[in-house]
Amino acid sequence: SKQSSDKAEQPSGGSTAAAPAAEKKLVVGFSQVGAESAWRTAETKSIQGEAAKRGVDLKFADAQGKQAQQIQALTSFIAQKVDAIVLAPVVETGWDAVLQQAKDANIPVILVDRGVKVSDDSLYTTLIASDFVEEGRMAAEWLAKKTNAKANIYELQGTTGSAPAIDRKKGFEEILAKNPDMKIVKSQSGDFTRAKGKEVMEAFIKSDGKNIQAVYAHNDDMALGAIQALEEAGMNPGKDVIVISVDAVKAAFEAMVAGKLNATVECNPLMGPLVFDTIDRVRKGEKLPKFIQNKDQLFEQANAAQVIGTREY
Amino acid sequence: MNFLRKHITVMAGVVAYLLLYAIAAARYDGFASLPVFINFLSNNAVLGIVAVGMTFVILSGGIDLSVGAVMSFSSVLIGVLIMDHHWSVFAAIGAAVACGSLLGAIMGAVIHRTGIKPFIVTLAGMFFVRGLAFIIHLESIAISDKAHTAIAITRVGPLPITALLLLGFVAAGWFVAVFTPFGRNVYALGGSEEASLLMGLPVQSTKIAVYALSGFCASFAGAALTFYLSSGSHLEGVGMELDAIATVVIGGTLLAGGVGSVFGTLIGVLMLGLILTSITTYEGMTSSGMTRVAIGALLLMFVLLQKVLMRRFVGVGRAT
Amino acid sequence: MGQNGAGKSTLIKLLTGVYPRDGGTITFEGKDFRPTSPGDAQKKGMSTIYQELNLIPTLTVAENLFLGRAPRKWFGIDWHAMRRKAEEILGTFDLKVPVDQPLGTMSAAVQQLVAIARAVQTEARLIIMDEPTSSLDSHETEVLLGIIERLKARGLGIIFVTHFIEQVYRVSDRITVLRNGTLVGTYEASKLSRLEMVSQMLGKVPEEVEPALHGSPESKGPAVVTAQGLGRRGVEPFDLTVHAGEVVGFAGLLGSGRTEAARLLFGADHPTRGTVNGFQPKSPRQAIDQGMAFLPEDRKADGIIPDMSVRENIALVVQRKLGFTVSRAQQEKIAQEFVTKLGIKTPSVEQPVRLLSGGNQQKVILARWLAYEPRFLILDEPTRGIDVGAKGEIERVIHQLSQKGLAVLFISAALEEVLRISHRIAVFRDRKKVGELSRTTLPEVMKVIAGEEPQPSADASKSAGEERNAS
Amino acid sequence: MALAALLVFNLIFTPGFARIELRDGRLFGTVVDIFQNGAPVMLLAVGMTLVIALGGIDLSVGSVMALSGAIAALLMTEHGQAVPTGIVAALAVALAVGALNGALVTFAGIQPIIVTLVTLVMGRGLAQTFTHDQKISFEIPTFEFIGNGTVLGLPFPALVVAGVALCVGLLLRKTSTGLYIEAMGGNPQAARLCGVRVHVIRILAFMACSLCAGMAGLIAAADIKEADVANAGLYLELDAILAVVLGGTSLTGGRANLMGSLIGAVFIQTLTVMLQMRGVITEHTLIIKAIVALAVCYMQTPAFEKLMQRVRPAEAKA
Ligand SMILES: Nc1ncnc2c1ncn2[C@@H]1O[C@H](COP(=O)(O)OP(=O)(O)OP(=O)(O)O)[C@@H](O)[C@H]1O
Ligand SMILES: Nc1ncnc2c1ncn2[C@@H]1O[C@H](COP(=O)(O)OP(=O)(O)OP(=O)(O)O)[C@@H](O)[C@H]1O
Ligand SMILES: [Mg+2]
Ligand SMILES: [Mg+2]
Repeated sequence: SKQSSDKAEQPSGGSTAAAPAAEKKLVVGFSQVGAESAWRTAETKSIQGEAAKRGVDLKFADAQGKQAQQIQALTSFIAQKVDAIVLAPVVETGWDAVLQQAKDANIPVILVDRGVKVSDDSLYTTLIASDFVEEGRMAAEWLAKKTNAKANIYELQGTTGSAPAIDRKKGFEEILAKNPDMKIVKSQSGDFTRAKGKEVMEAFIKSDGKNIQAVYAHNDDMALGAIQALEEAGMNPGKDVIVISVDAVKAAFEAMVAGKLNATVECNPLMGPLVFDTIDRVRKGEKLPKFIQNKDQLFEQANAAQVIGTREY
Repeated sequence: MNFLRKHITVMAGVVAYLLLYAIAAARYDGFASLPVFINFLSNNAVLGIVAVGMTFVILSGGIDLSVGAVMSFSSVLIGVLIMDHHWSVFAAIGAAVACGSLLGAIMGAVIHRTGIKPFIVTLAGMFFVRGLAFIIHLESIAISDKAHTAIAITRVGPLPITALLLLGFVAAGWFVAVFTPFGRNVYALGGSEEASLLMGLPVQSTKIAVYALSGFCASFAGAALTFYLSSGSHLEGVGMELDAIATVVIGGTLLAGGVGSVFGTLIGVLMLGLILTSITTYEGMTSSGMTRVAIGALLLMFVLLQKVLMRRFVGVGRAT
Repeated sequence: MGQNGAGKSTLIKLLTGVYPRDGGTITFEGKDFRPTSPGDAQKKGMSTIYQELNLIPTLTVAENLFLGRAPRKWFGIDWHAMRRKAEEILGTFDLKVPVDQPLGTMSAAVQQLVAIARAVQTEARLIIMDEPTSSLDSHETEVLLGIIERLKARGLGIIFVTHFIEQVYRVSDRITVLRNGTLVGTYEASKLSRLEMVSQMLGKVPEEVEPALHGSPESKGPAVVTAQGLGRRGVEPFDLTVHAGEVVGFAGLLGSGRTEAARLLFGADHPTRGTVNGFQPKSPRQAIDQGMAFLPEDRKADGIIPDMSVRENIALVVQRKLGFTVSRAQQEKIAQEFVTKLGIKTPSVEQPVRLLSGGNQQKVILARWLAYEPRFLILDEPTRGIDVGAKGEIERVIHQLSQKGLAVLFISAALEEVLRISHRIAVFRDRKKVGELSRTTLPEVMKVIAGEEPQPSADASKSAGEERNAS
Repeated sequence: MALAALLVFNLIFTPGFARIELRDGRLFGTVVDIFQNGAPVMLLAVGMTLVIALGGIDLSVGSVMALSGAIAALLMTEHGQAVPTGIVAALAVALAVGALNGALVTFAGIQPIIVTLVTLVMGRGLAQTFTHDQKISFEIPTFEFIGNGTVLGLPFPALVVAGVALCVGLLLRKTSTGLYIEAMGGNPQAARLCGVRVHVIRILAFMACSLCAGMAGLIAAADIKEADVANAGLYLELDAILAVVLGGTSLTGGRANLMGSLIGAVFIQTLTVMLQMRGVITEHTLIIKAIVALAVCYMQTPAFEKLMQRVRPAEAKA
């Protein structure tokens, strides 16, 4: 961008290079949703850690789950003339005006982990994210294979109306539509929390008992709660009841190693390196695709033990 | 002096606000500029408009927990009407505001007819309206409509449309509170419902009207939200009721009813804006936890400062 | 007329649509009258001053006068005109108060006058007044009675409820007596003798009301309360000593500072200077620990706990003596004892106090303090809203207790009453204690109150009093 | 009565609702779940009853829950402290927050809703700061007992609730402090003139409420073997207030109906579980909750009584 073009930045190829102290530091504004889950905190930590490593001056703003506060943060980043903005949007809609301001000020905006719906996609530079629908599909496909496409499934949804909840359900149901013997018997919101996941699972157990063959949770926290509920009811999660979830946080690996969780689809929060690499590419004037997929993969009990050591979150 | 005495809470609020503003301006570069100040207005316009309605409810001795839900509901409804049913912007807003006012009026009528506490009725209202909003449309909905966008980017002088709406609501609210019989009846109702009844004031209609007014403001805030975000959103209203109540009370309105002012509420809005902006964006806190602690601490500082100023200037009265 | 709890206020509330009625008809101006609400009754020409002050304490005096019918300009309420008119109207009551101050900051008397002014200036054909004079002093009462006579002359009907027999005979043409919720009869005032009326009210021939009780106590006890230089903004520092077994009265005009002085003694307000018994009073709690008790002037705001039962209201203070654990049986016993002793009219001691009639609420608060057996009792307008029978009863109780060594401070707007009960009278004028008188007469007190003749300074008169008592 | 109606409905229409069996020496069944999962809200409701009876309100309870859970978990995991130490420290911090609430209301004269809103924001913030925004999981059987254990087959949390409710009930009905609390709620001016130590009592009430919240926080954390600072107790203040008001305690203060508050809390939990068991979708859950809550409150009003009086004679004739 123009205000810093006279002071050329050291092109940093990877995570090793740091900007020389004499140069003007790169200033990046990062607007985060909040700290509602372990996954989210890991994402924040990753970006903050990477910034520190590279000597980037990171302005962090926690929106506490409110879009209005994110917009407020963005307008003030723009007013402070940062070099780039990283935005993890609370919701998909409603970004036109403020992104237009950023564009007018010539500040590149990198979206992370969730897209936005805008009338003109030149308003943001690129999106680095996982595909929630794909995660749902992966979970369902794995479950189909595991159960020979025959299962009574109980679903623990994320927060009602939230994008991951809607998309992970959507992707999952897409695959189910092709497998008539797999059906979701009951589906309730567990608000993405362990406590609610446990409570809802307890209710399922009391009403349907032995009928429960598989549990699909929209995140690991709820799955862990459900596992606890199953155990307390004297059932055997991981064996009598197949449990699969999304996120792949460390605790999920522990549960897999213990044989209680069957599989988890990764939704990788460690975006730091990729984000700053992308910013560097932008500043070098590279043309970027609109979507950079953050690679997701599915982990099951078999490979859990190997991976667990490398998990930081 | 007499003027100062009469409006002591608001004046103390203004002084405390100016003090904190001065501190922030000294601390952060570029804080003391018109655009930043205008941002306070436009960024908090939605909350502010809701709070104006809430001011009347609290003045009347009631409370309305449904405002956040009504606000979200209205924004989603506007989105659905414009995007899925191709209504014109004004028709959509009109319909949403009519629905919001009606919901408010129903809650008011239930409160009056059954004698159930406003807290419960409006809490139930909150659940109900939120459920309703999900039923209309599960996800938040983006609005891309020429006329809508045209309004959204309208500016009058330096003021964006949302800021303008906020100022308009505050001015209108102030006028209604001070110069109309309805406004005075609201104060009387909050001062003593029993006495209002014995004095022959229209208690029933005032009560219903107060909640309808709150619904009106909340649903209009929903419209303002669509201008601000170009979308109808389920999430923005969550927890807003407490913010709105806090705004009103910080502005010097007594939760017990009968005492307070709409202008005070504007101070409350500006104050919250100042705190949030300075902490979440200028201070550059690195942890969410510290951000919350700082917000709380600043809020407390403001309220304490307000109290100290009041004691300084008037001394404490007979009442404890 | 009728005793406390006879049903006067209830009847009025039925008349004006506050309560729904079970049966019967009301004919007003020859037509069937069925008000749906007090507002409706007002619109139909029946204006009422209810017994418990029913105004909005948080609004200004002017607004309370004009609420619902404020003067308007093209854009809305005309505040200037309202203020001006308010001052004008209150002027006819000889009342000079800042009309843009909240009503709640005014004394009970001012509030009462505002309520009257509000009712009188409507276009009503019938005005109902439930004990309007109970908190007025003689001058204010005089003004009000004058206004009633003027209204009468204009052809308005007036229903006037009071416990003051003099006043009834001053203004009434006919007198209706109620007893125990039933009608005893309606009589031409000129044909009903006072004694007859009182016996109709009580249902029996009354015992002789005791003659003047004043005079120095037979044996003067030690000083129970000694205040020195006690004062705060709005009350000039004053000295006061009350001895065991002595009744000291406070006399003065409306707003002369009697209530404020009493509150300082009790620690209800923090004095900025001076001491009571060597301490600077900090809280009522401290005062109570020293054996003081205080019956406040405004029973609704400072006295009753409306939702609590009669038992709990009475037990509230004495519980300190009964200990940390509550025994319901013990509370009940005490409450029952005072219900009988003071003749509190209530279906049971478990009745919420707010459902009692005004006078009976007052007795409950008195019972609360008597149960505590204090050494020093401050009574601020204790007889407000209490019927003749009960008034005599209360006076007798005070007299008895003082003979047993209780020190009493007695405040009342009715001078005769102060004179009858007190051994010594402290006079207040313009928020200042201006003198102390013993064995005095009505005209003498009036003179000091009015400040008509140069009187000795407070200190001088006090020491004079001391000497006389010592001899 | 409403609770009874709801129970009858469940017995008939929700399969497995009333089944209680003994497994591994503990009772097992939906009703047990209700008491176990409802324990935190019940505790909050007990504490809240005190504060509301006094004419106040405490919005900070949810944050205090998060804070106490976090502190106990931190001490027991990262600092290797013994379980009792962790519990005592967590409760002490809860008490401190309550004292702060009470002191600010009393001495600074700030309205309770504002004071506790501030502690609501700050309390969770502090918890997040202490834990560096992380969830803290643990495997400490003695501590988990608080959330999961059973005594004679009964869930331990329910016993805690019973114990606390008994204490508070005795306080309210059998001690002078209870009398003073209600007096203060009914008419603070008059209470002061009667020598009630309004300051002390107000502070104590806020402390008691926070203590209850602290206990609720420990139970909630122990139950899921994790201190979840971001979500523990979130929005639970509204549930607690709802329980209290459903139970018949007026928000304007003056009267405490402790039993009612408990029933209110059980009622809320029963309704939630019922909707979960029946698999009602969330959108509808909200609406059903709204209507049921209103209906229950309506049944308690005089207006409803009058209606019933009109209906009954008609029935008798028929
Ligand atoms: N419907 C009713 N049934 C039974 N008792 C009632 C009813 N309505 C009122 N009362 C009782 O009748 C009594 C009459 O009270 P009211 O206030 O009318 O007395 P009052 O004559 O105005 O007395 P005071 O001189 O003390 O003001 C009260 O004790 C009240 O509780
Ligand atoms: N006529 C008046 N003019 C102005 N202010 C008044 C008047 N009467 C009362 N007040 C106000 O009412 C307040 C109460 O005074 P206070 O209660 O000490 O008087 P009091 O001698 O007890 O009289 P009373 O109880 O008969 O009203 C004072 O602060 C005063 O400002
Ligand atoms: Mg009466
Ligand atoms: Mg007085």
